[in-house]
Amino acid sequence: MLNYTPALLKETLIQDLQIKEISPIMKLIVRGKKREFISAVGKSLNILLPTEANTSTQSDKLTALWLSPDEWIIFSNDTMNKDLNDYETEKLLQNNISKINLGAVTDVTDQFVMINLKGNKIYDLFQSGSPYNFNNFQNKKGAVTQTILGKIDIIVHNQDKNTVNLFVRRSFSQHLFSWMNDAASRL
Amino acid sequence: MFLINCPFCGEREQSEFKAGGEAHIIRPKQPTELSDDEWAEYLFMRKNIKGVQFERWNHAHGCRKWFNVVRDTSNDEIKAVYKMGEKPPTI
Amino acid sequence: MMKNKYSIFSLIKNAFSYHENWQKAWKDPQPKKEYDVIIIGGGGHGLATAYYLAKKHDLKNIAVVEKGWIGGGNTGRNTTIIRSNYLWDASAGLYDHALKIWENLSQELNYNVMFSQRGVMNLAHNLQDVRDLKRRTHANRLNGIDAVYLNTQQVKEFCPIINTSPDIRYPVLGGTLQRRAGTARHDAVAWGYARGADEMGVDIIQNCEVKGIKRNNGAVEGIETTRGLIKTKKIGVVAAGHSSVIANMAGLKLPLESKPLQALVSEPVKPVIDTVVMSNAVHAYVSQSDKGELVIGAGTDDYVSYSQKGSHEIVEGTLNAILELYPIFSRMRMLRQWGGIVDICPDASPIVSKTNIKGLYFNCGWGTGGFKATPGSGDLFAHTIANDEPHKLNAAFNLNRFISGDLVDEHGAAAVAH
Amino acid sequence: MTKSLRVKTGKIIDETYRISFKFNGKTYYGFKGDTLASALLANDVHLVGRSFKYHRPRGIMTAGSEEPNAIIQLHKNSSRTEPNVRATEVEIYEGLEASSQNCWPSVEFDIGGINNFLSPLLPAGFYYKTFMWPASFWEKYEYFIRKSAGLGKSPTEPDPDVYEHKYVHCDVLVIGSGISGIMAAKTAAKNGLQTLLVDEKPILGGSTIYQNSENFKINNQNSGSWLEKEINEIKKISNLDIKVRTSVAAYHGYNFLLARESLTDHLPIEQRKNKTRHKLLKIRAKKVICATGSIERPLIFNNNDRPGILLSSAIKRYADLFGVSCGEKNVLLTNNDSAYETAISLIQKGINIEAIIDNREEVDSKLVYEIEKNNIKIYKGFTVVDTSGYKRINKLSIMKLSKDGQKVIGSKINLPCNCLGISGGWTPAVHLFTQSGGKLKFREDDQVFIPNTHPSDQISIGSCNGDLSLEDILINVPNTLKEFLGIKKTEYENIEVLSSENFSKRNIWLLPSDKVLGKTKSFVDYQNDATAKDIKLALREGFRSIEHVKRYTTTGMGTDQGKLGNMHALGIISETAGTKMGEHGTTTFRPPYTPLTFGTIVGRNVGEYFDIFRKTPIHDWHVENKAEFENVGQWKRAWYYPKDNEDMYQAVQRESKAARESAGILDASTLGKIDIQGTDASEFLNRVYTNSWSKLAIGKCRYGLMLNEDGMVYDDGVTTRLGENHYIMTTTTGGAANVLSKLEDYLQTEWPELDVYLTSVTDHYATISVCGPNSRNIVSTIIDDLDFSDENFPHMSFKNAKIGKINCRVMRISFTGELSYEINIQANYAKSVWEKCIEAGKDFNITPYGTETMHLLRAEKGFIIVGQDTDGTMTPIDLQMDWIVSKKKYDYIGKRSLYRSDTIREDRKQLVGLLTENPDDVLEEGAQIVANINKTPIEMLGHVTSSYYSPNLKKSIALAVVKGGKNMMGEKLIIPMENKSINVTIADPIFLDKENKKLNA
Repeated sequence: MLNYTPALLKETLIQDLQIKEISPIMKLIVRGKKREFISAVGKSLNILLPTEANTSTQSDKLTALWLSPDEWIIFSNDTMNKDLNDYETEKLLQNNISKINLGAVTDVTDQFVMINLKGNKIYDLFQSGSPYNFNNFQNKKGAVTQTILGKIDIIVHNQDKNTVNLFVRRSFSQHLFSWMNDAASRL
Repeated sequence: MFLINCPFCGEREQSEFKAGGEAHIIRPKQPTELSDDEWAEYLFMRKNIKGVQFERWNHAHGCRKWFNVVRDTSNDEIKAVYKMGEKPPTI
Repeated sequence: MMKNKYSIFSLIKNAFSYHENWQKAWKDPQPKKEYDVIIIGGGGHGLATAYYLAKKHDLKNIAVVEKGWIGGGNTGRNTTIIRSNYLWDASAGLYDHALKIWENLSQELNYNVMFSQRGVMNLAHNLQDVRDLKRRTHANRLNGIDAVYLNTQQVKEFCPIINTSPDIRYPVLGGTLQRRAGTARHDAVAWGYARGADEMGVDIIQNCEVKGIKRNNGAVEGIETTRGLIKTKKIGVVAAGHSSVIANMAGLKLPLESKPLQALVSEPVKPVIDTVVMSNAVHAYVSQSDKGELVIGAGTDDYVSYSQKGSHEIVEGTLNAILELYPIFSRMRMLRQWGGIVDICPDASPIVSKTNIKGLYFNCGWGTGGFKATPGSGDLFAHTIANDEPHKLNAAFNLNRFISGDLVDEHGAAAVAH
Repeated sequence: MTKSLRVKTGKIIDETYRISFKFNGKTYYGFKGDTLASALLANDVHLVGRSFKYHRPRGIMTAGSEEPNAIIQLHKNSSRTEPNVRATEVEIYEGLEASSQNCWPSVEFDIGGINNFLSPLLPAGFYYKTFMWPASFWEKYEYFIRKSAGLGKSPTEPDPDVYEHKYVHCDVLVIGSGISGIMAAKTAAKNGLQTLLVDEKPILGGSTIYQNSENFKINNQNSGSWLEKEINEIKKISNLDIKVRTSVAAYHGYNFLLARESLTDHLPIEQRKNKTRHKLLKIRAKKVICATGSIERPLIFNNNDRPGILLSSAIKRYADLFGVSCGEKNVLLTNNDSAYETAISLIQKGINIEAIIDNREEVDSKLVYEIEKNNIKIYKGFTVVDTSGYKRINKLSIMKLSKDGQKVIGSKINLPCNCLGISGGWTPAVHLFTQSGGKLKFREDDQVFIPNTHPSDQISIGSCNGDLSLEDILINVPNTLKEFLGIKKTEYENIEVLSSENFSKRNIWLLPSDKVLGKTKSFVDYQNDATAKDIKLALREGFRSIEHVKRYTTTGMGTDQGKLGNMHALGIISETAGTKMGEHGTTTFRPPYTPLTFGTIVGRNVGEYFDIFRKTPIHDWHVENKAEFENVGQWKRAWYYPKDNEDMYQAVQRESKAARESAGILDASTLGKIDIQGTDASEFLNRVYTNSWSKLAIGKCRYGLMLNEDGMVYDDGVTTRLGENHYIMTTTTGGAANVLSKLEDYLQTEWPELDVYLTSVTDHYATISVCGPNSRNIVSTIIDDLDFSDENFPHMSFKNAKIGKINCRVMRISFTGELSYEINIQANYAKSVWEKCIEAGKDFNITPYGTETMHLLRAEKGFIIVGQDTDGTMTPIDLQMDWIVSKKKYDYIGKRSLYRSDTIREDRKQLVGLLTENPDDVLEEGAQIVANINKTPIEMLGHVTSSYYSPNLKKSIALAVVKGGKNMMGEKLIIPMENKSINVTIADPIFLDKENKKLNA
């Protein structure tokens, strides 16, 4: 039996801004250009991939974020079992997408760390290190953007008012976490 | 710092992008058929225009897509953006 | 003998007449119909070229045409670092030739260019830096260039204000020092060469923009300018960031991209750093001018631009690195920030070469490091124009290398590009 | 006890709140609201500093950021001390300590003052003309020149304060809170636009807010109180963000601006703890409204720089706002009406005025009449020809101006005076406008440059746009706003305005004197001591362009960037050169508008946040086990693991032996990993690598070499075929990001027809490499049900496997030449797998090793490291890796470049092995290689790229690149070091197990 070590060993609450990693969350990158691709994904997972830029869609089990015209990240709404890393969703898509060459499916569960931020100062925090204009984003539930925060690439998902999911590559996550805490401490 | 209107993600800060130099320099389909001079032309020689230049940019910290930008290099004013493979606008 | 020789005695003499009898440092002539050689570009390199053409090659009918005012381009915008500790033999030969001329230039020109041999230090921040700097130092030593490798302790001793703590993000692992290297007063170089050239009869024509290159079956005939047509059989182009613009007039393409390079100075303070320190890995170049300003070179942006403006990020990134290495400068203030246009070759080495058009010569591609080469570049380019053949010291810097593949890859070899 | 010049209460002074501070060691008192300048003046302190070149005594000249003279050293403490601070901008706080600069031993008695007497020898550019003899002596002269230059002193300790950045996106940015700015901000905000209003001063209202005169009325209230009401209203508007003490430093293209918000500089030190000192606002505004006002012009006459000589508007501001009188014997010198406004304020405050000297002959102006009513002597058509008083003005001489204003006539009149206010009219503050790329036009009638054309979406309003009268402002601003904001009406329609000044002005750039110019010192740039005669000298010597004159005379190069003097310099140039003003253009105003501390610009990107710090999932284990780390790009990689105070050499020798003799383990997680899928994946690899991929069987691994189009080696790594259309590529650690973006570039732009998708999985998989004769025994114990036999699992192949219930991939590949397995496991399980390997390896003395040992082991085997053994000038042929270069393939990245006349040369530098004559001599990496040290110049054949003492071969080994080395096997060469020469022999770069017995063991 292997021990499971998430990227961030602690969660923090600073100036009523809560910063915590949620894991394990299954994450897949799906790529495809063909018309049938989107419908095939839809059929297999009954979630319609968002085709409008900077948006997301959601089913009871999954959330899909638009990353580019031929790239999406799909992640599980709930945490998975730490002791297993075969994911049903991935298998389904491999059979219905990869195997018949409709597109590509790649497991990135540990490539990205999902950090959940809660509180009314989230965007003040972002403003201290991101060039992105969050003015409309923050009032738009489900909005998605890829940008830079503290010099690090991030994907941000407006989950709900004062709640966002932030995705960052694992090797950057501890640095970003420390940076966010430092920034939060001065909001 | 410019604002660049990514044809896929919309208007973003320049810092999210990477410049890719002069556009429409197509890699020769049959390099081995070329003389050293012709190959050097593709490899190194550039118009390096002062004025309206067609160039490549990549939304490196966003959708990672390459696209074309029409920019006046004498004052950095961006006149148009268009996707790879699209016909260049007439400026 | 200069008609208007400068010295402490001439100063005293003129003091009695309230300095009302000083003569023009250079005239302001109307362009003639024809010249033997026309130099396009009145920066340091162009003026030096004209000076040496007149002085060493006994050509007298020479003009320098400048679209603005002399020395107003990169000559007057750079951070004035002068060194010759380059990796490749060809580069070392070229830059050390220049350095040798620098060492006596004030006397040669009778104009104080304030060449200050305060030493230039290059820092290493990772193991590959260390390998590269050692490699360069060994090569320099065998090429007769005074460069030594310093360990961290020695770096600290030579420049005590550098933060050499092992705990910083990119600790200083060592460095190289060239003691003969240093800085000079940039404007003085342009003005000194202009005065010297003028003295020998060179016409320095300002506010004269070149609009076209007249050619006839593969040879140049003259230039179209905002002040009319000027005939000539030989044209030396020394237009730095605008080289491609001139080349396009002659139907040539060059392996160049013109990019914004920024620099800045702090407010003046009493002497705090008495050498030049360069760090490629974290990108920070700093020295202190005689006026007391910290002179800081930032990097280039990665896009072509002639706007003489760069992005703020570049400046921010540079000051970032400055504070990493010199935390004591945090409360120093940026007084002035500006941009220049640098013409960069794929191999970060210059072009001092003939072209396939008879009588058309180019001196360009100096990128971010041209100032240091000014006297040598002028001397060798003059030789190339006068003899229609390169001097052995600039033979390697021909245009043909981009075809044959015989590049002089200075940044590939991780040598400092500045 | 110095006498107090505090008069009737100033507008922003809280007299109930007394503050003590020190200047040049002496304690003084001021009130809350005072600036250091106002407090010093109130204490009758006028001598504040010394000038740059002549060390002349200087005092306070202005009341704002344009101050050239009163710049001081703030704070004593070596980490907080700050040079060149403007006394006019410092708000005093309890315990403030400041001192004069550029003077020794003291500002009262300064040795440097001797320069003033040497000044005949120090004209503009004197240093270009001398210090040349003897040659080589410049350093010695320079030493003294540098010491006497430089104004203040740099701190000597790190900065205790914290700085931050903030990105701000707004609809409208209004710069300046004078009457125009307030009107603009209110209008924009009331029309639903997200608006930001900034002002560099601590209070809103510009110069109108303390306007309290019957001569300036809006809707029958005096303009000051009218504006006050407006300000109280806008403070209530929710979508209007107001920031005071916020100075816009730079206005870049695309309406990107930088502003410094100063948060703690006005607080006592103890109250600054854990607070951010400055915030750098990075503002991106849809629309920008410049309401930056105007700066009063000085007048240029002989000895116009003495302490006690101030701008007339500054005297008014000190009186009205701070309740400070700048002197008892006040004289005003003017060429326009503004000085009379000052006079009226002084009269209101009961401050004595000796006389007003007006360059103008005739003026029909209400203000002038009012002054005459007060029986104050006005000398019309006169000017000041000289002043005296060394440390403070005590007397001035005036004479009548000739009709043409070019000379003075009649007899000299002397007037007592210890404070002279000068007013040369107003210069619109267009600095930010021009920074943004705006072009100016010259307005003849009052000789000002005003905004003309501009690129981004902006307007200039109020006096920075040339609307200098209250009337113009109230009529023009509303109309401009309507058009700019696209709105129907503003609150300021048909408003009633009374504004009494007369705008006649007699502009004389250089006022004449009875002395010849050569004997005068008429300062144009006060801080740098550039005088009118310096400018004329520059012109005489052939410097024609304003930029030349500026550089030759240093006019406008001081810390005030010529905010006061630049116009006069231009004026004097065109007068002397006989050209029209405006033809010369102006000098370019460069950012920042006012100097910005480095700390502010850098924000929090210092210390641990200077750069990103990437960690592998096993990082903590390395730390716990005392690893030393190496920076590789942004990664921290375990370098070696010293045991009980081993040095690096000892540790590496131990680690290397263990790896070869039994087992070693390496964290290779930093290698780049790219997941490649699509029906054209094989074709894609054929195009990017030099070797062929079509025939690679599923489940097999292959090493690949990637070139750039110039034919030089760019990256390398092992790629594994996971399925028909599925590969995983590994790249070098440093190259990972660049390789991916380069490949994406080719896919998107050159080969869009290929059905290929690339996805980075670098962080998803950790890579644990176990190598050595016992590696199989170890790996097989933690991975159950996998057949490790050579038949089933040969070298260069891969298997899917499970550790416990967790899926992973195992590659049998080797970078050390030993039997070796790489486990690719999902990152969050990696630490556990690593620990299991260590556990399982106990009996085999499994030894963790770092990058240094990895480098040594691969060197023994002759494997290259891209970036160490290559430097961007090596082709695969140069590396003697012809075997990996496909002759059959039609094309791949860089192929064509390999056939250029130079790249096919036989005598290029080629990779070889080197053995030293003395096996204990370890060569220095980077050392140069020669054949003959006796002939000069010594020809360098190449250099040592990698070098180690091999514990396994018991000798020193090295890799090197040598000209024609390929055909020099066995030849003897020399490594010339500083102190000795080392003899070496060219050898095969593969030093160990050439037959790969170990790999296939």
